[in-house]
Amino acid sequence: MSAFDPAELMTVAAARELRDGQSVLVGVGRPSHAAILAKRTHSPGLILVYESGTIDTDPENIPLSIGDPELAATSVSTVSLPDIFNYWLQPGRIDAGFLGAAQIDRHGNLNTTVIGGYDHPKVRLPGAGGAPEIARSCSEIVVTLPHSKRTFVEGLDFTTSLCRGEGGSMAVVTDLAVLRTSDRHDELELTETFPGVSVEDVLEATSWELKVAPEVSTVAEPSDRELEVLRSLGSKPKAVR
Amino acid sequence: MSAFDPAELMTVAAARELRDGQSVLVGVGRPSHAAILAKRTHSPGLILVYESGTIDTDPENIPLSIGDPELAATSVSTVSLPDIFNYWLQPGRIDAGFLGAAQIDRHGNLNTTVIGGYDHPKVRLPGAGGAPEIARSCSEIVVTLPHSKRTFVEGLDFTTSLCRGEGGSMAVVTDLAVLRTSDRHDELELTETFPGVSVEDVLEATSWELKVAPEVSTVAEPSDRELEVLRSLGSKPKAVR
Amino acid sequence: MFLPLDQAIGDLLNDGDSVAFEGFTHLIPFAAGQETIRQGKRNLELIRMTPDLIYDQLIGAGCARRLVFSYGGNPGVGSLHRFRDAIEHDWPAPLELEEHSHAGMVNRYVAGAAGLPFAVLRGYAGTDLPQHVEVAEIECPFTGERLSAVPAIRPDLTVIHAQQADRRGNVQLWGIPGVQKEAVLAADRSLVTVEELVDEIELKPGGVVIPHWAVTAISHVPGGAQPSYTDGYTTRNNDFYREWDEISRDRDRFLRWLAAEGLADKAEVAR
Amino acid sequence: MFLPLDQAIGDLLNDGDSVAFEGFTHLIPFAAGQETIRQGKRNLELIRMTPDLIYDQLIGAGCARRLVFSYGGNPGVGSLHRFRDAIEHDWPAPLELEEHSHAGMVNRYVAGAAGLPFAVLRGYAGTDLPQHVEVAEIECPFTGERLSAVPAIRPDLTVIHAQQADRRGNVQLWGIPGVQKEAVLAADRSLVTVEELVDEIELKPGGVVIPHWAVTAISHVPGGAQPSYTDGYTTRNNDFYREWDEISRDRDRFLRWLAAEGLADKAEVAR
Repeated sequence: MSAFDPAELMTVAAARELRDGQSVLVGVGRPSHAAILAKRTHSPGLILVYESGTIDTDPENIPLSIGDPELAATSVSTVSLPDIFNYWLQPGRIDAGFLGAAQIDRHGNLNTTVIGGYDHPKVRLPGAGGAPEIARSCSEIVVTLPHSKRTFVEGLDFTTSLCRGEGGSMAVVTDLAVLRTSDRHDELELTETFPGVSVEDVLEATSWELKVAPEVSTVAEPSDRELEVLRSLGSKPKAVR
Repeated sequence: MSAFDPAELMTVAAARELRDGQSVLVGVGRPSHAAILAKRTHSPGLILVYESGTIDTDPENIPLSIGDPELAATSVSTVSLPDIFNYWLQPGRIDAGFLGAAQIDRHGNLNTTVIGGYDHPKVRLPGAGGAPEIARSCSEIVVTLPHSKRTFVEGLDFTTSLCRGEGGSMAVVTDLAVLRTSDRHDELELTETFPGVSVEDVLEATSWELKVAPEVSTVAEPSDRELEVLRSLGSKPKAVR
Repeated sequence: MFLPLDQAIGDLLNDGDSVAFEGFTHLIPFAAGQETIRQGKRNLELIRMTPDLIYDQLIGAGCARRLVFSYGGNPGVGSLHRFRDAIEHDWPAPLELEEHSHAGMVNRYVAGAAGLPFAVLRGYAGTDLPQHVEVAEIECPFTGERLSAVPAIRPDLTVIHAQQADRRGNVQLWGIPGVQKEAVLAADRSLVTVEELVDEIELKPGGVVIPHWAVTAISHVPGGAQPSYTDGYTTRNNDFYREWDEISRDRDRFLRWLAAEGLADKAEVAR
Repeated sequence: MFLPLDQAIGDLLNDGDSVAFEGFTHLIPFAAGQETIRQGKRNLELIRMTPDLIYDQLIGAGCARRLVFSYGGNPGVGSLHRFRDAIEHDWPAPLELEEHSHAGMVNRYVAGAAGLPFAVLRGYAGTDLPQHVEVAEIECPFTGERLSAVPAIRPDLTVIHAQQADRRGNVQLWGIPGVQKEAVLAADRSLVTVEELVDEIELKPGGVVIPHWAVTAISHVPGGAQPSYTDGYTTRNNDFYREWDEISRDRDRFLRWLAAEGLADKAEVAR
C-alpha cells in the first residue's frame, strides 16, 4: 500500500460510489477525476455525461472545462443544452450526479451561491449552474467537499440545491468521512470514517449534532492500482473545492 | 399567348402571390407547383420551407411527398419537427403559407376535417396536419380550392383552421377568381376574376352573399414563360384539391 | 438488446398497448408494422402524426382500437381508404379518434421526452379541435396571455426505423429526422429496426444519435422502411403509394392483398 | 449583412441594450465582447448562462448595469474576480443580478426562440432562487402537478461565434452547440462572427445551420473565440484561463491589462 493524502482518498472514495453501467453527470475538478478513475478501474461501462452536452465521452486527459474539445471528440453524441437538460437530465435518464458545495446542511441541501447575505455577500460564489436540476433529477448524488464547521453548517446562507430525499440517495464524501442519507430519518448520517479518523473527529468538524449509523466502518485505503491510475490522470484536484 | 386550362391559371395566379425574398411554407400538389414556378420565374430568392423540416430547399423535380429525399438533399438545413413547428413556424419566421381546404367560409376559415358530423362523417378528410398553425403563424396565406357552392359554404362542417385576420392577409385562388381579405370588414371579397368569368359567375358559385371589391380586375393570362416552366414541372396537380 | 423482428414485436408489444410507429415521410417502420399485423395484435392504441399507409394497413387488418394522429392522408395521392372506412363505417371495427394538429402532436412528444406532463403552444383556440380532444387553455403567469396546453404522450412502445446501430446499441439516423428521437424518449419501451449494423457509429452530417441506454431493442431489418425510404439506403416507392389507392379502396381487394402478403387472412381480420 | 466587427457592434449594440454573448464552454465570442469594451458601451444588460472571462472583462470595464446568468465561475480555475468585486463591492459600479439555474436559462432561451412568453420545467421549488428572481408556480391542467415557469428571454441583440458563413449569410457551427441557435432566434437582432467565409455551406457531422434570414449581420473574425476555442480552427488557451485568475484578482492589474490590450484606460472605466 503506497502512501496517499486525504485528498486522494477522497477522490478514490467518490469513484467507488459509481457502478458499472450507470450514467453519471460529471463536472470538472474532482468529479472528473473520480468518474474517469472509476471507468478505468471497476466500472469500464460507466457512461460519462457532461452538462456541456457531451454524452458517453471517454477523455484521455482530464478536462479543464466541461467544454474541452476532447470531450466532444470522444463522445458518442454531442447535443445542445436544451437537449441535455430537458431530454436527458430532467426525465431522470442520468443515474448519478456529482456536486460540490461551499456549505451543506444536515438534510443534504447545498449552497453554492453566497456566503453572507445575497446582496453584497461576504463571498460571492459561482451560483447554481446545473446543480439544482442534477440534485433533483439523478437518483444517486455524490457530493464532495472538505469537512469543517465552516462547510457543514447548521443553516445554509442560501439554499441552492435541495437533497432529493425519497426515491434517491446521497453520499457525501469529505476528507474525513463518508455520510449518507438514510431510510430511518431525513438527515445525513456518518457511515464510514477515513483511516485514522475517529467518529469524534468527524462530529467535531460538523456544526450540527451529526447522526451516526449503527455501524461505522473504515474506508479502505486506496489500492495501488487506484493510486496509479489516479496519479496518471495529472492535474490533481485541489483538496478544497 | 398559348392555350391554357383554368387549373393552370389557378397555379400561375397562386404563384404570383409570392414575392422575391419571402419564405414560404409549401405543401405537396398545387402549392409545390406554384412555389417552384414562382422561384423559377419572378422570385428566384424565394425560400421554400416544407413542414417535414427541409428549410430553403430547391428541388429539381416536383415532390410527391413533403418528405421526398430530394427536398432534404437540396435544403440548406433539415431540422426536426419540434424545430420547424416551434422555432420557425410558431414565432412567425415564415412569411407565407399555402393551404388547401374542402370548405371555406366567408371569413376565410377552413375545413379539412370532415364533411358531415364528426362521428361517422359522410366524408372523413385527412384532418388538421399543420394547417391551423400555418394559418395562424404566417402573415400571408394563399388558399387554393375549386370554386363551387359545395366548397364555398355558409357554415363549415368543422372549423379546422382560422383565418388570422388582423396583421395578416389571405388570398383565395380558385378556378374562377381571386378573393382577398380586406381592411374594410372581416369577410373575403372578390377582387379579380379569371378571363371569361363574370362577377355573376363567381357569386353564383358561392353559397353566401359574397362581398365584391369596388374595382374587380381580370387575372392576366399565363405568359408563355409561366406556362413553359409550369408544364416542365410535370405531374400536373389535379384541378380539385 | 439485439433481437429478430418477430421476437422483438412478440416480446415488446402486447395487445391493448399504446404504440407509436413514428417516422415523418421518411424512415417509416413498415416492416415492424407488418410484423404486428402478422402476429395478429389487437386493441392497439396507434399513435402517429401521419397514419400513412402503415396505419391504413394496421387499421384495415383490425389491429387498432384507437388512433391518435394529426393528418390521415396518402401524401400527394389522396385518401387513406381503410382509415376512412373504419371511421365512416366502423369496418372492420369502430375506431376511436384522438385528433390533434401537427404542432400539438409534436409538442406532446416533446413533453413526453422531457418528462413533463404537458406542453404549451399557440394554437387550437377558435378551432373545433378542442371539442373533441383534450386541450386546455393556460395563462402565462408573467404576461397573462392565454395559450394552449396539450398533455404529454407516453407510448408503451415506440418503434422507429434508422440507418445504423453499433455493437453497443447506439443508433444513428440522418436525413429528415422528424420527431423520432422525441418519440423514443417519450416511450416506456422502444424498438429500432435498422438497415445496417456497424462496429462503431461514425457521426454523419445531419446525424441524430440515440444512445444505447435509451433503446430497449434493436432488430436488423434491411429495407425495413419500404415503401417509405431510408436516406442513403433505399428510395421511396412512389408507385406503391399510388397503387395503394387502388388496393385499399375496396375491402375485398385489400383482404386479398393482406393474404397475398402473408399478413392475415379474412377470418383473422373479422375476428 | 457582412460588416467589419467594429461597424457591426457600432450599428447593432446601443447603450442600455440587453445583449447575450452566448457560447457554452466553446465558441465564446470574445472578439465581439472586447470590441464592445473598446467602444465604451454602457448600461448593458448582459445575458449569458456562464459569464466566464468575457463578462468578467465587460463587467470590470464598466459596461454592465445588470447581469442575467446561471453560473459565474472561471471553469476549472475558480472565481471570476471582477464579477465578485462588482457584486461584493460595487466596483466599478453596482451590478444588478437576475440569477437562474442552467435549466431555467436554457428554457428561457427556448421560449424566446419559440415565440412563447414562458417555459415550464421541473426545478426551483424549495430553493432560495425564486426569492430573488422571477419564477412562478404553474399547475398542469391535466394532472394537477405543480411545476415551475420561467419567463422567455428576448435579448435586443445576440452575439455568437461560428465556424462558417456562406455568401448568402447562412451560418454553420459544429462541436459543442450549446444554446446558440436558441439565443439567436430569441433575439431581436443577431450578430455572428465567423472563422471562415465559404461559397456554400457543406453540412458537417454535428453541424447546426442558422439560415440567413434569421441573422442580422456577419463579421469575418478569424480567431474570434480566443482564448475560448473553435472546434476545427483554434484550441482553447487553458493557460490564459489560469492566468486570468492573477490578472483579474487585483483592480490595478486588471486596469493595466485593459490598457495594454487597447480596450480602455482607467479614466474610461471610472466614467
